[in-house]
Amino acid sequence: MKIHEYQAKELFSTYGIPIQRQILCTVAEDAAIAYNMLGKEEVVVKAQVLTGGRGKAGGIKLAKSDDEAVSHAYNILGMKIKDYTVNKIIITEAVNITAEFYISFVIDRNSKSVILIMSAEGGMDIEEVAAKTPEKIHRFSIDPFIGIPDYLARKFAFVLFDKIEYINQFVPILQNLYRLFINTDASLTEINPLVITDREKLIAVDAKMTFDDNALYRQPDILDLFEPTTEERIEADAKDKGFSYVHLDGEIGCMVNGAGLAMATMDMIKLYGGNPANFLDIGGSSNPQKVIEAMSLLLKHPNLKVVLINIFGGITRCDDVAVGLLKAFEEIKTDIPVIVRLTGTNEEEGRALLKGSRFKVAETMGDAVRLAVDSQ
Amino acid sequence: MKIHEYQAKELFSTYGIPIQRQILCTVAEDAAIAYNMLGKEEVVVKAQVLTGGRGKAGGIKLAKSDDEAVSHAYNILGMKIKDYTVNKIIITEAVNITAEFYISFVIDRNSKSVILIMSAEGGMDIEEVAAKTPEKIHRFSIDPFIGIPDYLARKFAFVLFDKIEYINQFVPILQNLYRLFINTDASLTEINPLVITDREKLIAVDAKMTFDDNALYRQPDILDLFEPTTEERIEADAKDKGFSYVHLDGEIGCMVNGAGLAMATMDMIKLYGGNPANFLDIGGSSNPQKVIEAMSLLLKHPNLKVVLINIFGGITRCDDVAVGLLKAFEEIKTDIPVIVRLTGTNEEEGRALLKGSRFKVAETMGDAVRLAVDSQ
Amino acid sequence: MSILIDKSTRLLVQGITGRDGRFHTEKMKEYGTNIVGGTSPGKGGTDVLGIPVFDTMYDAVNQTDADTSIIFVPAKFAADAIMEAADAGIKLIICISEGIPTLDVIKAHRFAQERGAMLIGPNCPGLVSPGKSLAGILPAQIFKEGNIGVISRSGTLTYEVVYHLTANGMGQSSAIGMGGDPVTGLYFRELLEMLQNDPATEGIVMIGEIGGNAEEQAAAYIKNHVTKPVVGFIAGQFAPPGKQMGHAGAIISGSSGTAADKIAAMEAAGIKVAKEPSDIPSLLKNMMK
Amino acid sequence: MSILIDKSTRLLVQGITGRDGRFHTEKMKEYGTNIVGGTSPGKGGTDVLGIPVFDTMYDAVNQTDADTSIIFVPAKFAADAIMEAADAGIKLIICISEGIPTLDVIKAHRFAQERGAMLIGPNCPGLVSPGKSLAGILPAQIFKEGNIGVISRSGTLTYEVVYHLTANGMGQSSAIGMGGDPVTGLYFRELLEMLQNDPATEGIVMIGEIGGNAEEQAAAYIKNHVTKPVVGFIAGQFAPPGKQMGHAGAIISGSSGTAADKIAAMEAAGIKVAKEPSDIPSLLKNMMK
Repeated sequence: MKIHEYQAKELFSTYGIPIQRQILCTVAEDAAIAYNMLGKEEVVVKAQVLTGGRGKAGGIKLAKSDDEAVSHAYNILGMKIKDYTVNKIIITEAVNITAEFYISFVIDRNSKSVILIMSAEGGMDIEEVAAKTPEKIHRFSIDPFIGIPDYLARKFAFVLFDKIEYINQFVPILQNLYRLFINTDASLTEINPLVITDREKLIAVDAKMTFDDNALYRQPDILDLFEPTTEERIEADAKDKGFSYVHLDGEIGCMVNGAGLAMATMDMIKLYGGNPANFLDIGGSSNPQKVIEAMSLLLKHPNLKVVLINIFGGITRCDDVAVGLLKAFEEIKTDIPVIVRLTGTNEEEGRALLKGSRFKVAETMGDAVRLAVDSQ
Repeated sequence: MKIHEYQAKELFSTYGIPIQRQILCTVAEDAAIAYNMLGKEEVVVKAQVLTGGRGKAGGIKLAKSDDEAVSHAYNILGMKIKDYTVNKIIITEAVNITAEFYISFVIDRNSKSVILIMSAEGGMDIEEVAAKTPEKIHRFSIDPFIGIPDYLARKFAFVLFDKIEYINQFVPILQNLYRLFINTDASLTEINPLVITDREKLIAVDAKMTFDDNALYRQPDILDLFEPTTEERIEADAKDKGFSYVHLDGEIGCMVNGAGLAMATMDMIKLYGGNPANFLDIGGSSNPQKVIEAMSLLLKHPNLKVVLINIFGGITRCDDVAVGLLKAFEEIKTDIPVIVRLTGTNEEEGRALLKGSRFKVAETMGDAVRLAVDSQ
Repeated sequence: MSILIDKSTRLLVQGITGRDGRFHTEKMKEYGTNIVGGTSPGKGGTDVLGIPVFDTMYDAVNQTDADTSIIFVPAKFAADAIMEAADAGIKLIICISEGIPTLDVIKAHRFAQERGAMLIGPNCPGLVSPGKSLAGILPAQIFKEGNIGVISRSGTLTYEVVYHLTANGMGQSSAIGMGGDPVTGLYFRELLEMLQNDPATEGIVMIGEIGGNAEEQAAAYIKNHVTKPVVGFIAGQFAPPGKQMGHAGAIISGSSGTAADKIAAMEAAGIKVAKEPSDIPSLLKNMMK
Repeated sequence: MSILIDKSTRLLVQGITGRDGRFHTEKMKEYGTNIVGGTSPGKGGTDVLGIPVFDTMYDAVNQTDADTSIIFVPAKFAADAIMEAADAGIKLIICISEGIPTLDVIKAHRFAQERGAMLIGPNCPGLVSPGKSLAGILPAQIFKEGNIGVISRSGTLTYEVVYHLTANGMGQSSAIGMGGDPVTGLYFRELLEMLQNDPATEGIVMIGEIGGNAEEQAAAYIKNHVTKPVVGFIAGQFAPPGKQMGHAGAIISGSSGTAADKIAAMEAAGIKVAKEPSDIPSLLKNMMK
C-alpha cells in the first residue's frame, strides 16, 4: 500500500524527522491562503500522486507570490501524471539547499532483512546511481533483534558526514526513520532528498512510504491513509474474496489457479499475439462459488472478448474441478466464449465431463491460448 | 527505589494486568465511603508501607461492613510496621481464592539477566519455599534481545497451568509484567500471590515493585512515585553531592573513600566493640569541599561522639589528602574528636603533615578503630 | 537419495488440529511421511488420526525426537510458530502459512538461523522427496521417484512442470516449492548446492519469476559450481511493470528483475530456458544425454 | 605471565577526550600501557597526548588493530560504548563508568558475549598486570610485579590489600577489580580459572562483599578446580540487613548472601578468610610455604 508524500511527511513529523511546514490544498484558490499562512517569500507547489516522476511532468513548481502559487495550483490540480489524476497539492516552504542525500530503509530479499540504503547522490533516481556508480551507494543490513543503537547510527552517519553537527542531526533521523518503518510495518521509507539547508539544518524534502499489505490488519492508522484508485478497489475487493486480481487492458480474461501458472498463462497469451484483460489467481481450490464470483469480476471488464480458464488439478482433482465448473456456469449468464484447459490428476475424466458443454476444451496450454486468441 | 502496593497495582492496571478495584484512604472515616463505593459485601483493608510482613503485623484485615472497614482503618493507620508508620491504606474487593501462585521478574546476578521466577506455592515467603523445596521454584532467564514472545510465554504458562483458559489469561499477564519491568527500569516486579478466583479468573492480589536507581534519570513518572523517609531523603541528598551515605544508629561517624573499605571499616568498629553511626563513602577523591560537606552531614547525627576518617591514598596521594583535610577542618567548627588513618602512596609524608594538628593520627586500621572506640 | 527430507525424517505438524493441518496431515500420512506428532496449545494429550498432539513444541520435540516441522497455523501466529520450532530444536521448518507480515518473517528467519535451523517458506507448498517423504500440500500423485531435482518460486506452475516431467518418464529426486514472499527461507543458491551434492540428482529444473535478482545470483552460482544440467523457466515475461501479480515477490522494480534480464543471465550460465512449461522435459532430456 | 592484559595488549580509550579519560590515559601511558588510540565522536583526526583519536570504534580498530578497550564515557552512553567495542571486534572491554542502568548492562553484556568479547565492569577500577600493562584507574605505584593474583569486588579495599601485599614483598601477577554493580562481566569463577591456569600466579587473594552468592559459587569452584592457595576477605560482615551500602551489589536479601554464609562456604573450601585486610599477607605466606 502506498501513501502520499504529505501523509508520509506527517508520519515523519510525528516521529521527529524534520520536514518543511506544509499545507494541503484540493482547491487552487486555497494556495493563496496557504502561501500567506506560511509567511515565506518562496514556496513550492507539489502535486500529490501515488506515482513517481512528478517533477518531470511539471507537478512541482516554485512560487514567489500568492498569485503565482494559485496559478501553479490551477495548472497542477487535475493534471494527469502516469494515469494518475492530481487531486491534491501541498504548499510547502522552499529551502536553500547546499547538499542532497538519499536515505531509505527497504525490505531486502537477498539479506532477508531490512536494509539501510544511503547515498551522497541524493535527489536523483537512485536506481540510476546504483547502476552507473554502485560504489556511491552504501547498504547496511539491520539485525531485527538489535535495531539501530546509537553506535550503529553513528557508524552510518560518519559514512556520509564529517561534522559532528550533522552527525548529531542525522543520528536521530536514522533511528526515527527506522522506528517508523518497524512500527508501521512499512516495506519502504525513503527520504530523497534529505538536504542540508543554508542554515546547516538537515530536512527531509521529499518522503515516500509503502506498507506491507500482509500487516495492514494490525495497522489501522495506516490503513486509514489508503486512497485506492477504482482499480485498486476492485483488486482489494477481490483479495477479500480470496482472489488475487490485477486489472489490465487486453481482451482475454484469465482465470487460473496459482500465481505462477497465471503469469505463465499471460506470458503465453502475449507470445501467441493476444492481450490479457487481467491477472486472476483464484487460489488453490476452485469451488463453484469462487468460479461464479471470479467470472462476475471478469465480465465487468469493458474489453472482454473471451475467457480462458487454466486449471491445474492437484489436491483437487480435474474431475472435481470439471463438476464445479459445470455447476458454476449453470448460474453464469454470458455469451462470451470460454476456453477451459484442465491438466493434472484425473485430467482425462475431467475433460470427458466437459465434452459437449458450452466450453471449448483444450489439452495443452499452447492449444488453449491459440483457441483464446482465435476466439476474440 | 521502592513503591507502595497500590502504586504498583496502578501500574499493573495500566499494563493490562488484572487487579481488584482499590481505593486509597489516608483518613479512617473514608474507609466507609470506600466500602460503599466498591459495593461488595467483603473488602480487605491493607496497610501501605514500604516493607514486608504487613500481614503478620496486623496490617491486613477483612471487613464485612462499612463500620468494620472504618474500625480496621483506625487500627491500621498510624500503626508501626518494622519502623515504618502506616499513613495510607487501601480498601479493596475481597476475592474467593481457589489457588495461589508466585510470579516475579528480577535482576539475576548469576545469569546476568532478568529472570522469571514462578511457583505454584504462592502467598508464602518465596525464599522459604526456595530454601526448603527448591524443586517447586521455576526459574527462566530472559534473553534481552528476544524478550517473551508468545511461544515462550506459553512454554512458561504450561509449567504452572494445564487448562487453556488459564494459559490464555496467564500469557498476557506474563508478557505485560515483563513489558512493565523493562519499560520502567524495574529491578523487581512481583505478584504474590497471583490467584485463581472462584470465577476462574487470574488476578494479582498483591504487587511489589522496586526500581533501578541508576535509571531513574530516564523514568520521571516512576520518580514521581518516590515517597522517601527522612533518612532516605538525607541519603538521596548525599548521593546528589557524590557521596554514598547510609544512616545507622551508633556513635562512631565514619568517612571513608570507597564502599568496600567503608564496609571493612564498619566491620572492624563492630569487631572492636563500637557501633558505627553511619556508612559514608566519599568516593575516589577527597578534596576539601567534599570533606566539609561530609562532615556537616555527620555532625547532624544526634548520637555522634567521634569521627573516624579512613582514607586510602591511591591516585590522590596521602600528602595531598592531608593538606585537604587540614584545609577542610579550618572551616569545620566542632569539638568532636577526629581520628585519621591514612594509608597508601606517600603515607609517611601525609601522616607527618597531620602531626600536631587537631587530628589523632593512626597507622593501621586496627589502631584507628581502637582509638575511635576509646574516644567515645 | 534426496535432499532435506527422506524416510528418516521425523515430522511434527504445528497446528495439526486446524482444518488445513488435519487435512494435509492425512494426505502426508497416506503418502508414507513419518509424522511423529503435532501441536495445538491446550490439546496436549489428545490425538489426530492416531498421531499424538502436544501443547508446545518443546514437549513435542522432547517426546518424539522430531527433526522437522511443518506449519499450518494462521498468519498472525505463524512467525511465532517458526521461532518456537527453532527454539525447541527443530532443524528444518517448513512454513505453509501465507500472509505473514514481512517483518515477522525477518525476525523468525533470523532467529531460526541463530538456532541453526533451516526454513522453507513461508507461503510455500512445501517439498517432497518422491517415494520417501512429503512435507507440504503438493499433490502427491503427480510425483514419481527419479533423478530430477525441481526448485521453484511458484506452486501450481511447479505442479504443471512436474506433471510434464512425470508424464515423460522423468521422476524426481526432490521437488521444493520455496515460496513467493519477499522474504523466504532456503532459496535457489542453497538448494542448488544441495542438489549438486545429492548423488541421486542428475538433472535440475529451476522455476523462477520476475522480481528480485535471485535467478541471476543462481545463474552465477550455477556457472561456477553446478556441473549437472539445468533447465529453467521464468514466469511473468509479459507482466506489466510495477503491478503486483499475486506473489508479493513478483514486483518489477525499475530495470532489474525483469524476465528478460533473468533469462539472459541464465542462458549465459549455460542454462536452457524453456518458453513453455511443456518444453521442459525434452530440453532436459537433450542436456542429460 | 599474567592474565587478560600484558605487554602485547593494544588498548583503545573510549571517551579519551573527556576529563577522566584524558587523566587516566596519561597515567596509563606513564605506566607503560600500550595505548594505540582513543575515540571521541567528531574528534576523529585529532590526538590526545600524541595518541590518535577516532570518530568510531570501527575506525579505531581498523587502523590500530587494538584488541582491548577501556571505557570512560558517561553512564548514559556507556552501555552503547560496550556494544560498539564488541561490534568493532574488541575482545576485552573494561568499563570504568559507574551508574549505568542495569537493563542496559544486561543488554550490552549479552551482546558482547555473542560477539565473543569479554567484559570487565562496569563500575570497576579496571585491572593491572604489574610491570606489563595497566588498564584502569588503579594507583599504579602500589603494585609490584610478582606471583599473587588479586580479584576483588571492591576498589579502595583492593588497594588497601595490595598495599599490604607489596609492603610485605608479595608482588602481583594480575589484580582485577571486577566492579560492584548487580550485573557485571567477568567474575570470580572465570577469573579464578584464569589465575589457576596462569603459570606466573602462585597464590590468590579474593576480596568479596555481602550480597549475591558469587563467593559461595567461587568457593565451590575452588574446592574442585583450584590447587593454588587462596586467601579471602569479605567486607560488610556487620552491615545491617536490607541497607544498600554504596555498591548496589551489597544488599543482603533474606538469609543468603550474608558475610557469615560466605565465610563459612569459603572456609569449607579450604580458603583462609582474613579478619582484617592487613592479615592477608601473612595468611597467604603461610599457605604458600
